Amino acid sequence: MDAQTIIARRVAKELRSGDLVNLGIGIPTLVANYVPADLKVFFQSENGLIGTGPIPEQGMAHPTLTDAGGRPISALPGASTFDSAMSFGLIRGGHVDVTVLGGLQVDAEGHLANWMIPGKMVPGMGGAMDLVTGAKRVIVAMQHAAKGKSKIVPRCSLPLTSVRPVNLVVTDMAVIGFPDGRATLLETAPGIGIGEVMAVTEAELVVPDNVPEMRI
Amino acid sequence: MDAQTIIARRVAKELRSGDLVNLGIGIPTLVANYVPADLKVFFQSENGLIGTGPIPEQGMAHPTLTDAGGRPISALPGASTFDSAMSFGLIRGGHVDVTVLGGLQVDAEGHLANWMIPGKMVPGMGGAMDLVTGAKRVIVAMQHAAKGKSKIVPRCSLPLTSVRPVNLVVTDMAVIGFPDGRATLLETAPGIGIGEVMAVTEAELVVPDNVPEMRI
Amino acid sequence: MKAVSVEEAVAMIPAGASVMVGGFMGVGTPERLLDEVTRQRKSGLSLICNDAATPGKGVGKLFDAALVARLTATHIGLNPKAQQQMLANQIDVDLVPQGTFVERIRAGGCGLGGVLTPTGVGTLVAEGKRQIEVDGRPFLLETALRAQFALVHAFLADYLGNLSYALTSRNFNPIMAMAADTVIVTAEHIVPVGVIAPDHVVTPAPLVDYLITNG
Amino acid sequence: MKAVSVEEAVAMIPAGASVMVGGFMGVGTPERLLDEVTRQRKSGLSLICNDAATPGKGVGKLFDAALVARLTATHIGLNPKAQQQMLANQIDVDLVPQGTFVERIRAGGCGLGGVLTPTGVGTLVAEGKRQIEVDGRPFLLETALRAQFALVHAFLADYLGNLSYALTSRNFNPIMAMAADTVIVTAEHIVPVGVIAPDHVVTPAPLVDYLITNG
Repeated sequence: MDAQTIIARRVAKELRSGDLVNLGIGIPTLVANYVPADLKVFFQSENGLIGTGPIPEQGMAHPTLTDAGGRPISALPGASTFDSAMSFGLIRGGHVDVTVLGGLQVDAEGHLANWMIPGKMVPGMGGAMDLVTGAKRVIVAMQHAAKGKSKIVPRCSLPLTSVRPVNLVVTDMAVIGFPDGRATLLETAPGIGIGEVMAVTEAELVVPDNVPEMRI
Repeated sequence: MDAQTIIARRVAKELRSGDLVNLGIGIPTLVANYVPADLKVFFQSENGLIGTGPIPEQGMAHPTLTDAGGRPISALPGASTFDSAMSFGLIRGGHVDVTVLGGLQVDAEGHLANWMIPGKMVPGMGGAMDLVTGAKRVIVAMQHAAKGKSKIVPRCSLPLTSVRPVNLVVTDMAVIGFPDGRATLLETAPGIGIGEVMAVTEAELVVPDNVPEMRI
Repeated sequence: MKAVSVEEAVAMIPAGASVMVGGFMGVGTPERLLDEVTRQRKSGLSLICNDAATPGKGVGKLFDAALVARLTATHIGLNPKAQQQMLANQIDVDLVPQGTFVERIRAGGCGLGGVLTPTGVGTLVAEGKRQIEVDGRPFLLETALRAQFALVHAFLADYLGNLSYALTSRNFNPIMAMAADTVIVTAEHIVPVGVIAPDHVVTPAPLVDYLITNG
Repeated sequence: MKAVSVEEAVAMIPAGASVMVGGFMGVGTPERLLDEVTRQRKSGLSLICNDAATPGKGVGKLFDAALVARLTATHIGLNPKAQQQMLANQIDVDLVPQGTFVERIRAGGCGLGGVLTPTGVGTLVAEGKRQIEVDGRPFLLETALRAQFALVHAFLADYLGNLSYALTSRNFNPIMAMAADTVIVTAEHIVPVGVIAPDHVVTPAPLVDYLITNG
């Protein structure tokens, strides 16, 4: 199983029936593929839709029904559409139960940086700052390391997305939570030892006595 | 012609085609009766409607279509309905071209008091404060005097509705405006002399050389 | 969303709870919920509602039964009982301009700390509030308003909890449906999923906690 | 509301004007107006739009023609030309969180001086802004945003100017339709009065100044 699939499958396990969920671009988008059919989750697209469905069949796309990247999507029965003030009212107001976003860095206190690399990549934050500040639960879905460098760092060197700490980080190597405000190793990926995780994690990790393997 | 009819007919002359107009309870409500049929004015009811029509025929009222007093009304073709946030966004945001309200006192600088008499009448301000603060033009439609006492006063003794001065006061005796921020006699009612107006007006009135008679 | 009986729903509301109720002069008010609140005698309520309606109608029933301890509203002039209870100091009343009232509730529902409004500057309404200048213009800081419960009345509710409203009975209902910990809804008609087109849903299903069943 | 040709409408926009444009990644954007803005070469624009779309699409056309001098947006990462022009300092760019962006425009349209949002507190976004505490929680004061013109795209417009929108092409359009001195609208379909039911009108007719005619 590749890294992205491991992450997406594990994040999908965090969703509960009735949850309103916002998935970011990239790995987070894949999460929808692993939600069991009997789990009634509402997916929000922040451009103004609750009830996003899969990519439409060939020839069935409509120019007025797109995701936040402008790509054609479909809508499930019971979907609703609304303007951007309502969309971010839902997000900022705590009505989104879970948001899943990609990350550039997460630090030992759970702070996320995911919107700019000064001097290099300045695309704008889009909805990320509102999502991380306002959603009930924030889950970061990302590779554990990039180009051999840990993305779990003692302290973010990149500009923060929000001062509100995230709730969970799911990587291809581990699940990390922040009980008592400190990065804590909650699970390891199949076939990955605690030592391997520690070796590629720059931030200090609290390691409980019992660290089970991810069930995906 | 009775006092209320004079006032309502004169106020109706202030409306222009395309105007969005909010009429308060009492004399202001009568204004709608004197708008020429070829003048396309949109009437707003602040409980969430643009395009209010006359009281419905017997047996045609619906419990979900009412004015701000809870009384049955009708809606004209092209009407629109919306929530209260939108309704007051229209009002506070300056999208209402003209609001017509009743008054308890208007002072020499155009300040209006119309929402409470301390210790006697404390019904609440409803939408009055937003209307007077936000509408493009504010017209007060009221009797010139109550129980022999001038309602045009040097300075309001009752709590103000807004610090924003009104644009025009139309009474059964006169039309008063506030060019340069000072109460100015613009017109007299049919058969009323300037002297009569001055005699029952407590506030100082600027009297231009030419004060025409109201055309109603 | 969970479908429950009106008795079950109201049983969840403790005495002394803060409760937002939709409606404007009793139009668009969840009458069945108010009847049950009265029957179960939920007293000491902190009521947040545009007005006090009239005796016997809408939230007027709560004043008839003397169940209100605190009231935040914009206008109570058409309910003599509410007036009486206010003047007799049986109810603690906070009167708020209507545009401010709805923006405070919207802020509560949308995660804003408050809004800056020109309404009320220089009047009695400004007392005790922060005044903040933006580009030299003065505004009042009006803070967010939330409640433990919102009692909402819709025209259509589908099986998932999507809501639409009819004409002037919309008023404060969709705003309040975002601003309470628990949202309880009555609807004129309960309809299958899909009857309300996506563009016509005003309150999306995930906002609704409980829908009152028929009968 | 006045019905005008697209040429007449765009002729009213001076070079250097501030212009809000509806749409999200080019979806729900008034393409005909943007084509004409480009044809008439209205340069030095202060553009207020959620994103920079992509080259050749939506407001992307304005960057292709180098007509933008200032940009207020939430995300421009999918338009390399806009990125290039920003990094070369040809455009002055203000990047704003999306929820803050839409609330600032809503405040501009609704007569509010601004809103208090938790978004951006303690980040780069907070620089130069007032931080205000409410009940011990910190918020940023984000001020109202308005423009001289709003270019809006609707799905249906009736002869009076009432507008409705389709699915995700609604996005910022109805909010911007309240926040500009002059509102110019294109619609997929112009229909007789009454085709849009009162409950389905999203932008009431009095907000629309100009509707672009067919052909």
